[in-house]
Amino acid sequence: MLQAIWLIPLFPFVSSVLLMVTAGRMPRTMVALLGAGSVGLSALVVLGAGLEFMRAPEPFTLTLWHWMQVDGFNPEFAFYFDQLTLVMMSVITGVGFLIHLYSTEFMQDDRDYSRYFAYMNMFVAAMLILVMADNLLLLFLGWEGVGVCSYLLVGFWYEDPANGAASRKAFVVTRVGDAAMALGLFLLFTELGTLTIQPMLEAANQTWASGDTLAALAALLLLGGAVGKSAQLPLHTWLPDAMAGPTPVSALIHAATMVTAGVYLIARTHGLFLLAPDVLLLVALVGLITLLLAAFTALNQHDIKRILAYSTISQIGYMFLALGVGAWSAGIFHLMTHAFFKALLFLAAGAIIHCLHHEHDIFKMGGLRKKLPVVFWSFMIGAAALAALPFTAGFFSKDQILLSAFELHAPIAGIGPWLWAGGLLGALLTAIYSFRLVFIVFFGAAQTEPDKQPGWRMAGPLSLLCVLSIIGGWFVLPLSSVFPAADGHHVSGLVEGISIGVPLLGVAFAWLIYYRRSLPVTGITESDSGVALRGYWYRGWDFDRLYDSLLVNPFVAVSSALKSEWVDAIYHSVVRFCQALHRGLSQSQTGKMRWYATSMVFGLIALITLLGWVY
Amino acid sequence: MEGVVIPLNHVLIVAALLFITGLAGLMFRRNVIFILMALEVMLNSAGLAFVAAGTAWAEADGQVIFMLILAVAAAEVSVGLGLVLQIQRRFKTLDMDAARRLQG
Amino acid sequence: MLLVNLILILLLGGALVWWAERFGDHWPRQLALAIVIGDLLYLLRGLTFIAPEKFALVPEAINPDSWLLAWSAEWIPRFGIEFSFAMDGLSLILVLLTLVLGAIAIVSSWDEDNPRQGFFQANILWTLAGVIGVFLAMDLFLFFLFWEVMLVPMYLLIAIWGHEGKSYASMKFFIFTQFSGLLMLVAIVLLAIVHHGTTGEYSFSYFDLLDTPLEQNTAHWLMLGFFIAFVVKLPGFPVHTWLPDAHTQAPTAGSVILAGILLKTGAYGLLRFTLPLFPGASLDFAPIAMLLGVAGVIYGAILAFAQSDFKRLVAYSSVSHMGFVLLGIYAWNTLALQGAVMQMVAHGFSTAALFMIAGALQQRLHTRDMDQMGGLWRQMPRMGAVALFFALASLGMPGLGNFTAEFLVLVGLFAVDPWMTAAAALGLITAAIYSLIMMQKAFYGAPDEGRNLQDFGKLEMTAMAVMIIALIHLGLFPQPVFDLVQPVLDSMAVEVAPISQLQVAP
Amino acid sequence: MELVLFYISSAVALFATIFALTRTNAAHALIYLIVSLLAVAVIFFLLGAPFAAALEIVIYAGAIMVLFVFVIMMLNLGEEGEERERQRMHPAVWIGPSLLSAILLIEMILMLSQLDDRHTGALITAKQVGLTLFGPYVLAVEIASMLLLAGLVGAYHVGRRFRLSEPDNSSPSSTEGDS
Repeated sequence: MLQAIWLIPLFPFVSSVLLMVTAGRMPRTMVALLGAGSVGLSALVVLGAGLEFMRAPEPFTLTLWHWMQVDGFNPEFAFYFDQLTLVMMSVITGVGFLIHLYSTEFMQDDRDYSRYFAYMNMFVAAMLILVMADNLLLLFLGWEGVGVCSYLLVGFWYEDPANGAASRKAFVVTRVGDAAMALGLFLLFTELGTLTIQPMLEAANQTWASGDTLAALAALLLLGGAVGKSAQLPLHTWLPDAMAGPTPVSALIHAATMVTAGVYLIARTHGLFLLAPDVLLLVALVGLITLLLAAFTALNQHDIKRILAYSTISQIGYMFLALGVGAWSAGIFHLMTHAFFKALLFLAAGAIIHCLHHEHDIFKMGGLRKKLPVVFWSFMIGAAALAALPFTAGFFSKDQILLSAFELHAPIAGIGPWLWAGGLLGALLTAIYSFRLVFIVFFGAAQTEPDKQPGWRMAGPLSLLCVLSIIGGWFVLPLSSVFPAADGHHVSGLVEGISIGVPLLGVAFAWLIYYRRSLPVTGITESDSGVALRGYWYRGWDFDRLYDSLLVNPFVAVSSALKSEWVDAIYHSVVRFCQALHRGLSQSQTGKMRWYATSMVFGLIALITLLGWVY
Repeated sequence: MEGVVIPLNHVLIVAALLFITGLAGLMFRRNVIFILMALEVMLNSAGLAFVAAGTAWAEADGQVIFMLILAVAAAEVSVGLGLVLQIQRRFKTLDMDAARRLQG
Repeated sequence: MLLVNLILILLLGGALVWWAERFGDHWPRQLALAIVIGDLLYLLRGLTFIAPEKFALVPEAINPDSWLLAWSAEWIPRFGIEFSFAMDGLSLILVLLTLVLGAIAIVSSWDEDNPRQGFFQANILWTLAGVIGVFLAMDLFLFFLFWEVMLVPMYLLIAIWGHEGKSYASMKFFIFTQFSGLLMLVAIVLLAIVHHGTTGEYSFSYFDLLDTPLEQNTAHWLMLGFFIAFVVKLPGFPVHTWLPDAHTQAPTAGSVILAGILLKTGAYGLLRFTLPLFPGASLDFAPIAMLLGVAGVIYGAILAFAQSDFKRLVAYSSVSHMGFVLLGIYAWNTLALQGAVMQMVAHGFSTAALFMIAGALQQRLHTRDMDQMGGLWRQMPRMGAVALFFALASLGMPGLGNFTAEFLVLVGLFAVDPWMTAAAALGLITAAIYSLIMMQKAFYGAPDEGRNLQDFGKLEMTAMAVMIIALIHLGLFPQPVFDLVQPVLDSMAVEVAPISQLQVAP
Repeated sequence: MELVLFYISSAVALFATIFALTRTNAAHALIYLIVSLLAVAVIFFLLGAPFAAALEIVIYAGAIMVLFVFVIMMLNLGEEGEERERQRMHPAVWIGPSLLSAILLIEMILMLSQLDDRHTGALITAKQVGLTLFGPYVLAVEIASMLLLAGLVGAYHVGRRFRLSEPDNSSPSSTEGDS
């Protein structure tokens, strides 16, 4: 079974190609079968391979063919399989299959049914290649592949130009990170002579001492790629807009899998980041700041999907924080639990949107607790896990992260508690905004009547994800051999207690503010500065405006200024000079014989004068 | 005719004067007939220079060239006068400036 | 003899096609397609007779047997001018590209009703003949001859069958290439004279001229003569301005050939002549050339974004992509050079396809203005999907040929100049911007329901499929191309430093 | 004696020429031109070239000028033509060319003044001329004859009335030449 892991990305890839080639001529049931079935098959192969692998957990490489071989640059088309890969593949194919299944119902009425599944399958294939890649070039192939699929799926409903703009933004912003990452690859190859990840990390260990400038630069460039893909500061602005795509897309790509690719990249190359402690701290800080900024923003959104998008940014911030403080396993653990509960939340949100005539505004929902019970309970569980209420999946992973952060002492002594405190504030906000959502959408007076109920293909995945969101925390990830061992936590019970208590406090706040409406907050929120601040947060701290005026507008201005081809002006001036000369000379051609004679005399005089001069 | 001493320079200066006169006429007359006359004068002055030089060196070549010039002049005049007639016919004038199709 | 026949078939075929015009419009194009494909098959058949180990042989100047194929005959012995042709891996790849794209170009104009079909197709065939001559000629005089030969039919293609601004565009194209070609002619003649001065014999043979000892100053000037000619054709910034006009105004087949093949002659010339003939001078010049390359990459991309004319956008994207070729050539190491060759091939396919799409759009909509398009995906999903594929190829999607090329160029360049690489990497971002805006403007958005448009037909899809498969192959299995080109790079008189020996600037 | 005669005839030639070229009446001008040619013939004689002098009178003053006379007669220039010529003769027209010519003259004289002193006067007889002409110059004679033939044909051709180019002016029958 292990030798057959190449089948895993192949199934969705072949299915995707088939769907593309048939171009919508296939019957819908067939499309659904192919689209969801191929991912299901992959999931089965992952299951089989995983079971076999866990019996004798020895990482191995499967080389398919030599990709290129030029002067020492010989990346292979090869897959690397270890525990980390296994975890990632399980998440991708498992959650991916559930979301595909859900999509077969969600997208039922769409006219481009088969195009949707073609893109989705292609995405799964690319994502699998990303996590299975044995070298960074192949990883980059998957990396760009998922980027393209994300672009295609965000802009899936292409007839609305706004969707096109959102998808372009998503692609271009991540592309900025990708360019940095590409530079990182160049640097790594030039310095270390290989891009195959494991030998490269070994070479890095031997070549560079801890804190080496080049190592830091390489790590920084990779981080650039990671923040782009994972929507962290400063390249996070694309994710909220990316919600323009169909909701299952948001669940799969923009919550569960693709956006966590950055986390995976850093975890995969952690050996490099360990050589650059400063960059590692930067990772933690980026994560912390992002999670706080995004949480504040999420608190003020109206669009249910945007709230979830900001919450995703925020949760990935936690993962970065985990990576930054060296809690690698915790980061991946959170990645997995987040994939469960965020996919659940998105799918539940999708179900609401599906049943509510594509309504996105939470203030036009309300009272859905009774109307859509399955969705309500799914959402409830998802929100609980997101808020990290005790014994949900999110609780365990987030708790590990916060405790690891608390214990961080290097490279700046005493920084750990600050990181912990920041994370805790984030947790509080997370609890508030997630239950704000729950209370506004599902409680209170009904605003819009649902016109249908989710069918089994939607309810089934929801229920399964509910289960995973609850029990996911009890999974023990077999990552100890991949990452450097972390010591057990030695924090006091007080710290532990606060970590547990804060989310509950947040839920309580949310209950008081949004359900009972008994907390007198309107005085603050409706004051002038309150309104201004909320507007500011609502616009995502005005990052879009900043980038517009800093990058987008200058680029457009430069390009339209250059459009007239100033370079051509040089050539045109040569042309004009020749034309002027031509006009002057042709005007001398008066056609008057006498003038010709006279000019001959002029010439004669000149000639004789010249001769006289010379002799 | 030994002993006749006309300095060559003087003859050549006369030739130059005639030539210049013809040239000036060529430049300022607009009537085709006068232009042709000016041309004749210029050719003639060239012939004068040749003949003078020939006698100064006691060679017959000068006069031979003069004869050739005569031939050229004759041919030129016959064609030129034909053109004069054509110009008169086409433009109803002998003004050379009227015939300016060569204009660029 | 195969090499000569290759050219003769096209030249005579052109005449035949012209003559066939009298039997009706469909005759010339079928005949032309048959001739090009026949030429291709003839070449492939000829290749089977070459011993396989020869493909790995390093071609040496003195030994014609070390080349894949070589042929020569006297022409003007007084000046040492010969009909001398030879083929190595590099020429082979480019000739194959020429013939494949030539066939595609003929297909691309299949449904256009151009007046004077026969002469039209004849010009295409003649251009191809000239280009193949350029790729095969090993005598500098002969090379120059073909350099000019390919120019004239191309000029006619633009000037007769072009669009609204054809006379301006064709004249501009002609003057730019002609003028720069004259500089090259001067350089060639001077080089021969210098060679005569040292050896006492006139020769225009590439192999003889290779080891002409040159004073540094002379070498610089002569190198510039060649460089300008080639960089105009490439086209490099800032002598690229003929290209947007020529591409935009040319008929579809003309654009396909121009972008797909003709531009490659510039890069080929740099690789074949400028570097080996003047290694020292070229090395001195490399920083400037690389700067021009980076400028081309970024400038082309920015201007591509600004365009609203579909063809113009693609044309500027060519400027951007060929900047990578210039960078790769002057970065001067195996990786970058391999990348440059790969870029030549990959860009040939991707841009040719985009021009074909542009032509198809123009034929259906009678406009190239993207502001008047939009929503075409709904009406022409096949064309949209194909356009999407090539837009992605053009923005450097990994797994496709263009990415392989750009990545290698940049890896090679990074070892030489990291800052330049960083600047060129901006091209990756800007490429995404213009490619996606092109898709958005033309194919996405709300469809205009009133339009009734014909999607790509079988023939066009076949041509597209050829290019799609080629690009995927180049992206995933590029090794055959590398293997073919590697001996050529080994043979070049330039010291191609392996990457490991290069010092990285801190 | 001959010297004085030379200067007198030179002066006559010069002034006759100037008059010839400044007349308004073509016929008068022609007479002056003939005078000028005769004076030049005298100079030839004085230089010792009697054969040239004879040719000058016979061919130039005789034949060529007769051509002019014929043409002037054919053109039938009237009074208004003369009036027009007079109007064209104002200083603005001739000062420029005259100045230019003067400059050229000065340059020529300057150049002539650098020649070494040499005198004319060797007598060249018609026999000598004939021997030279049909000796070394026989090819030139042939060419000259070709030229004359070409002139003949050319004059005939040019002098014809063209029917096509001037349809309103010429009757279909009158296509024969005038000269």
